[in-house]
Amino acid sequence: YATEAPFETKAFRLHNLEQGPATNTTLSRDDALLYYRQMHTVRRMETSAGNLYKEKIIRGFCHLYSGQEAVAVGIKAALRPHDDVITAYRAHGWSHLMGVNPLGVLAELTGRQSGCARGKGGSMHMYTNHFYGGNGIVGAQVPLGVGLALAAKYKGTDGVCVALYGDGAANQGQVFEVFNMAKLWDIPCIFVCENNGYGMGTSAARAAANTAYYTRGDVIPGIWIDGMDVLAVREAAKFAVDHCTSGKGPILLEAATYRYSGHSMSDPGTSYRTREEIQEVRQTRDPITSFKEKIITANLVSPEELKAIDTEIRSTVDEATKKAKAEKEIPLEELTADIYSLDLEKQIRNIDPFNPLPHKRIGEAVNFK
Amino acid sequence: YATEAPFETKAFRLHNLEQGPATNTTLSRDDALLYYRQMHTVRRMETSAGNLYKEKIIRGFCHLYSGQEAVAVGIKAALRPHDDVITAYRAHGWSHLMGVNPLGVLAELTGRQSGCARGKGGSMHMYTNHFYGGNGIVGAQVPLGVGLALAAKYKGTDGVCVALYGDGAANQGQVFEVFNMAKLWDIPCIFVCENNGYGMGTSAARAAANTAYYTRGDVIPGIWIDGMDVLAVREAAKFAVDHCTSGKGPILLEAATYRYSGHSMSDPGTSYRTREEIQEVRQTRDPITSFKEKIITANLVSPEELKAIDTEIRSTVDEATKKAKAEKEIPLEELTADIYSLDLEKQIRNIDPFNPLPHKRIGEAVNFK
Amino acid sequence: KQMTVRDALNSALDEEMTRDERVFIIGEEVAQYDGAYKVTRGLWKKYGDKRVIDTPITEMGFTGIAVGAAMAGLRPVCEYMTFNFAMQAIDQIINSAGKTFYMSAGRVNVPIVFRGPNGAAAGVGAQHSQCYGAWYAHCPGLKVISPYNSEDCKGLLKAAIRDPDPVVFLENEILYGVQYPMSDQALSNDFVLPIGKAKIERPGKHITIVAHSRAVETSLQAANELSSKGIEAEVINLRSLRPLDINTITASVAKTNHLITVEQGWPSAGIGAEILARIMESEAFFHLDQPAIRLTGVDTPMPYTKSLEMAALPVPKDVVEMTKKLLKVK
Amino acid sequence: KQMTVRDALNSALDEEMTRDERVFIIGEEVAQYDGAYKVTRGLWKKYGDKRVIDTPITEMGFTGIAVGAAMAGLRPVCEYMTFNFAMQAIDQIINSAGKTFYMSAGRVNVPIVFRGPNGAAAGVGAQHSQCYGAWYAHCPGLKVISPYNSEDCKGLLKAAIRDPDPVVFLENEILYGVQYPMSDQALSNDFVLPIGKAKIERPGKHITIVAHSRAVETSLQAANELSSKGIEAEVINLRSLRPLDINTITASVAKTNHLITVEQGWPSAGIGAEILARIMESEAFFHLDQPAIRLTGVDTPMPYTKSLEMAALPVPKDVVEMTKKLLKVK
Ligand SMILES: Cc1ncc(C[n+]2csc(CCOP(=O)(O)OP(=O)(O)O)c2C)c(N)n1
Ligand SMILES: Cc1ncc(C[n+]2csc(CCOP(=O)(O)OP(=O)(O)O)c2C)c(N)n1
Ligand SMILES: [Mg+2]
Ligand SMILES: [Mg+2]
Repeated sequence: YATEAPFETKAFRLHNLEQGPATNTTLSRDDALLYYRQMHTVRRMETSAGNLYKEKIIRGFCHLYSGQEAVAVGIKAALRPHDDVITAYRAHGWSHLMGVNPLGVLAELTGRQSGCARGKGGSMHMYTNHFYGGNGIVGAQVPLGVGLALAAKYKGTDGVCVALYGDGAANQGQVFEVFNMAKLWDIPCIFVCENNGYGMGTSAARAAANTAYYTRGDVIPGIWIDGMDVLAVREAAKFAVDHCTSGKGPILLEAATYRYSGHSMSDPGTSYRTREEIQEVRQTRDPITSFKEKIITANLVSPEELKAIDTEIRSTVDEATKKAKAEKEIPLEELTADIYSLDLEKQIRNIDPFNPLPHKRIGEAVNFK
Repeated sequence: YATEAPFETKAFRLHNLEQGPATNTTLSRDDALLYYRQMHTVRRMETSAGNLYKEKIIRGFCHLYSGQEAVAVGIKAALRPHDDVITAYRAHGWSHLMGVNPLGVLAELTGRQSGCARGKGGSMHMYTNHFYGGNGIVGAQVPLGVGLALAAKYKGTDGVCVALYGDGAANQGQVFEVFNMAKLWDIPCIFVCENNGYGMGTSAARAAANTAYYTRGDVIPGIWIDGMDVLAVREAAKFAVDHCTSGKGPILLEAATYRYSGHSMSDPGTSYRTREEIQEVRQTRDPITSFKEKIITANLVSPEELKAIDTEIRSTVDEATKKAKAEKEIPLEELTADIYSLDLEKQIRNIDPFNPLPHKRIGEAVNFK
Repeated sequence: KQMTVRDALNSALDEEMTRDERVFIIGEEVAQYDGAYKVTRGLWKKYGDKRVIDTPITEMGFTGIAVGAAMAGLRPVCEYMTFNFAMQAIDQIINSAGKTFYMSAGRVNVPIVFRGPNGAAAGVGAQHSQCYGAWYAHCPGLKVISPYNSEDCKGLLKAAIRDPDPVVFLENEILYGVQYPMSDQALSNDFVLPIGKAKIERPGKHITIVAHSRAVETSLQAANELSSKGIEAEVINLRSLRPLDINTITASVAKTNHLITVEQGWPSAGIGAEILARIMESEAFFHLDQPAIRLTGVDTPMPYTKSLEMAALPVPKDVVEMTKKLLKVK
Repeated sequence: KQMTVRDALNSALDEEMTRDERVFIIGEEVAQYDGAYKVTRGLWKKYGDKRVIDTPITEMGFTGIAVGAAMAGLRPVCEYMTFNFAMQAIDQIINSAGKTFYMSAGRVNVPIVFRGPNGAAAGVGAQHSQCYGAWYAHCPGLKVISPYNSEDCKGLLKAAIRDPDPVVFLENEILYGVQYPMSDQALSNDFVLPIGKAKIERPGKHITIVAHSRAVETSLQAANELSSKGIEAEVINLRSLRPLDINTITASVAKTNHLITVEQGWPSAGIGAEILARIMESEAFFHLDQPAIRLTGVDTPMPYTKSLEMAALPVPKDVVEMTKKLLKVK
């Protein structure tokens, strides 16, 4: 095996930047294996989630990340342990990358007690250290992300926050409001627009007068990235972290990507786009397949090795899935647990006034240390 | 007298436009007199309003337009009778220009029955045909304005809507949301950012990362205007009306202007800017003084004539002021009038449950014809 | 004839759009996608881009646009994918739509309908399960409707569209797919129900149960069960939350001398609270043999966990037991 | 010692900022302008740009930023120029601040205070006069404070800042300039009042009058007048709307057997409604000699017209007369 190999990424498009990330990069064998493993795990988990939904074990919403793995994995590769991440409801992959094991993700999806939010949050609301969800309200996570970044600056760490949002969310007013404040105050926030072409059933072009999302931060520098190439994403993310930590304020990355599944599991996802379109992306631009080919060709890894990883991941995820299906839900008394960190009433009103429920504290805060 | 005269305006700055309004224009004697009269009336009314506030006859807020008259008068000069206007709380001048006589404005300010909203609306809430207020919530009028313009298009009139907002309001997310929709759907809306340098006590530069407001519509064409020159404003507004009516969608005008008074009457307006700054604008760029000089120099009018107009306006406004002070408020029974256009309860709950008040219908709708 | 709530809403929209050129629909995915919950199915095909408008995900912006269009005399029906998202736009709903008629002393009408699913669905978590009935009912200037079945939905949505004032129309996602009988009258183009009037869904003499939206279903189920035990509950479907038809409630209480309210929303300053307060302030109070009682959602955000979610909302058993308690039967 | 409400709030902020580096203030005009109503006077000079942050007029954006900073462990105090403008941000207050702790099963705390003037001021018209007490009190996950005088403001704002949960702190503009006595204790750095506990402002035995914010003043004035007629009213200052200290109310009612609630907000699904409902559902009900009665703002948007505005809100006379009616005295 080679211990490392050079790669060339697609050209970046720049906005308000003299110079962008380098298009040539080096990938180590370790990183190749890591990214492959991460992307594959996310894909596998989502496949499993999709099945659980069809089996009606996952309820409500279930937004799969399949097709977009390179974005999360590429960004994660550029982050330091003290950097924060926040995203929207398409959060399963990120939750895992930030530290939740497959059981923690899948059991959250099935609403069981090993879920990272004990099954109380559900598909859109997962959390772990330095990962603040998971948000069901389109756009809401972006101001929150700027707040996380502000806190990093306030505390004097050199941490950044990555705030991810979709092409649909990119039209939300609150996003523009915080673009402005982040720039005005030089907040170390990396805005990442994951442009997967659609906000639910609405194509980018039907929702936005300007679909060059990397330019929509106005005076904020922006970079367009081939979001199907984990290395391009990594390079841009590294560049963005440097940008922020050198005190230049926020930066905006647009990652061109694609979602294979419908918007949520209840959306067949084929009324507003053709099956051919999906097929075409899968065949020509799939982030995992293309990465796999690249690293094999570069002799960083062998097909056998990857197959072994595949098998291992499959068994881990299958195991987790089984557990996430079989496990119990938290006990009923947790209905009134953790409404407040410091409950002042002791008793929470029940459906009728005569049988109040005791308030319990259970979770351990990740943000009070 | 000359019947008309040529004038040169300051250069416009253009955004996303090949060609802007012409910088040379012709002003007729009639229009000269009209604009002078309008600007002067607005100024006079505001002076009177300021005094009424100091006498504690006007309560609550009172946002004076003095210094910004050329913006409203210049735009109004370009509008057709079927065009709509909506603005924020700095609405006294616009209310008058759109058809409310000085008594209607001043009595609204004093909360008396001849007020254009019978004294129920107050300083920020005046309405008349094709004029939709008056809004106390920063930014809210901008989406409403796009809705008014959408309605014009829907009904197939060639009407436009002028939606005015301040430099402070320009940072509101909802403004960006409707920029996008207006452009996407080619809505005939003329966005006008009245940049008077401050949103309350915050200078433009402390509130906005990009203070070139005419560029902030992104793909929407924009024009920067010297907002102290009524003719520049008129030319740009005419250009904007043409732009909209020719089906090119929205356009954004930034009028650089200045407010002489504090933000509202309770703000001395001197803690965040110097008295010298105010003095300097008054002396060198006052929209009325500069216009007066121009039209006298061009021999369109004589000083005597203008003095006669001044006297006439003063007496009209003084008269109106006197009436607005002396008049009665509407009777108490109108507390529960016009809550609904079609009241379904007949009785409105009073402070206690035992003495309900009858609901009355009094106002005649301006928008149901 | 049976009809789903979804189809009832759809036909109300369709009929009113045919009847009045000024009526148009605006919201996310309402046109080409046929509505996130398919309430607007077929309308874009039938009426085209002008009258069924897909928006970007910009609730504050498109609500303001809709309100502005109403001020200009159009009759927008502004759809929210759920009312949770209308929180982003609630300033425009309250301050621009709800107060303008009053502030203008009756000069600027705002004839608009804000509609979409409200309250808890199933398994959608805390941010997607809130009931906004009490919030909107709090605010004068608005009319607020919370319909239950297909007839309600058709007759009241048509009434809302024709009404010259801003109307908040709170649907329920779970009921969209449920079929209810439609009378011949209800199938006609002219079927309009009066806003502000409650309906006695089931007459009874022992206790009055007042509910709105899906809680009416809960109450009716409970009433059936009670009936088998010889207790005849009178179930009142509020239909409107503002105005609140207190007369129908007091008349019923005068007869039954017992009152329970049932709602899925949170208790504190909720609809049940308002009803109990009005009863206490009225003559009806003296007809009560027992204090009236609220059954509400538990005072907590909604958990995703299935068993907890089920425990968070009133079920027929809660109504049955409270009734027995009040009537002192075993 | 006398102190204005404004100064009490200011000293609470000042002391807590000194005590805890994580506390910072964010909002419009809070820094260089010293606050639109001067509540933050001097703090920017003292603590600088880092800890007193002027924002653009972007309520939704800066609220989200503040909530995010709280999630990261800071202690933001997020000021709204008035709570009317917080409607633009209410999604962030409810969905991001109020629900995250629960959704994360207790893993992500949101220690934040949302504060600013709430309810009617004087002559500011319909859009600037709304009371949001009932709305926020409706929502679990939040704590809601509606203080009355200087001691309340100091002790409760300090408690709110120290509290690990999101707290909505509803001030009253008219009271900012009013002086109230401050005890020695209240002047100290350690003075913290318990959230969720009401205060008996004036003991009495004939009737219980429950109020919050400026309505406490109205009630106290009424109580004085009643006293001259031999009627001793017990006036309860709620202080907190969530949790609501029902025990203090019921204990009082057990003694006085009569209850009136007084609030400036709208009646429908308001705070008074919640209190009446809770009373009806509790033992206290059986202590009532007469049904309890709400006094509220009139059910209409607020007019600018001075005489109408005055008629839209409860005054002492309303309280006096209702008391006399309930107690059946002339
Ligand atoms: C404020 C708000 N409006 C509407 C919705 C419903 N909704 C959920 S996801 C979504 C589409 C978002 O699209 P995009 O931002 O492109 O993200 P993607 O789903 O493609 O990842 C919509 C409309 C919501 N959750 N919140
Ligand atoms: C949503 C909202 N936030 C805050 C306010 C308080 N406020 C009223 S006017 C104003 C300043 C607006 O400045 P700008 O838009 O520049 O208009 P100008 O007053 O200069 O005409 C502020 C902060 C408000 N009315 N609405
Ligand atoms: Mg998308
Ligand atoms: Mg300004």
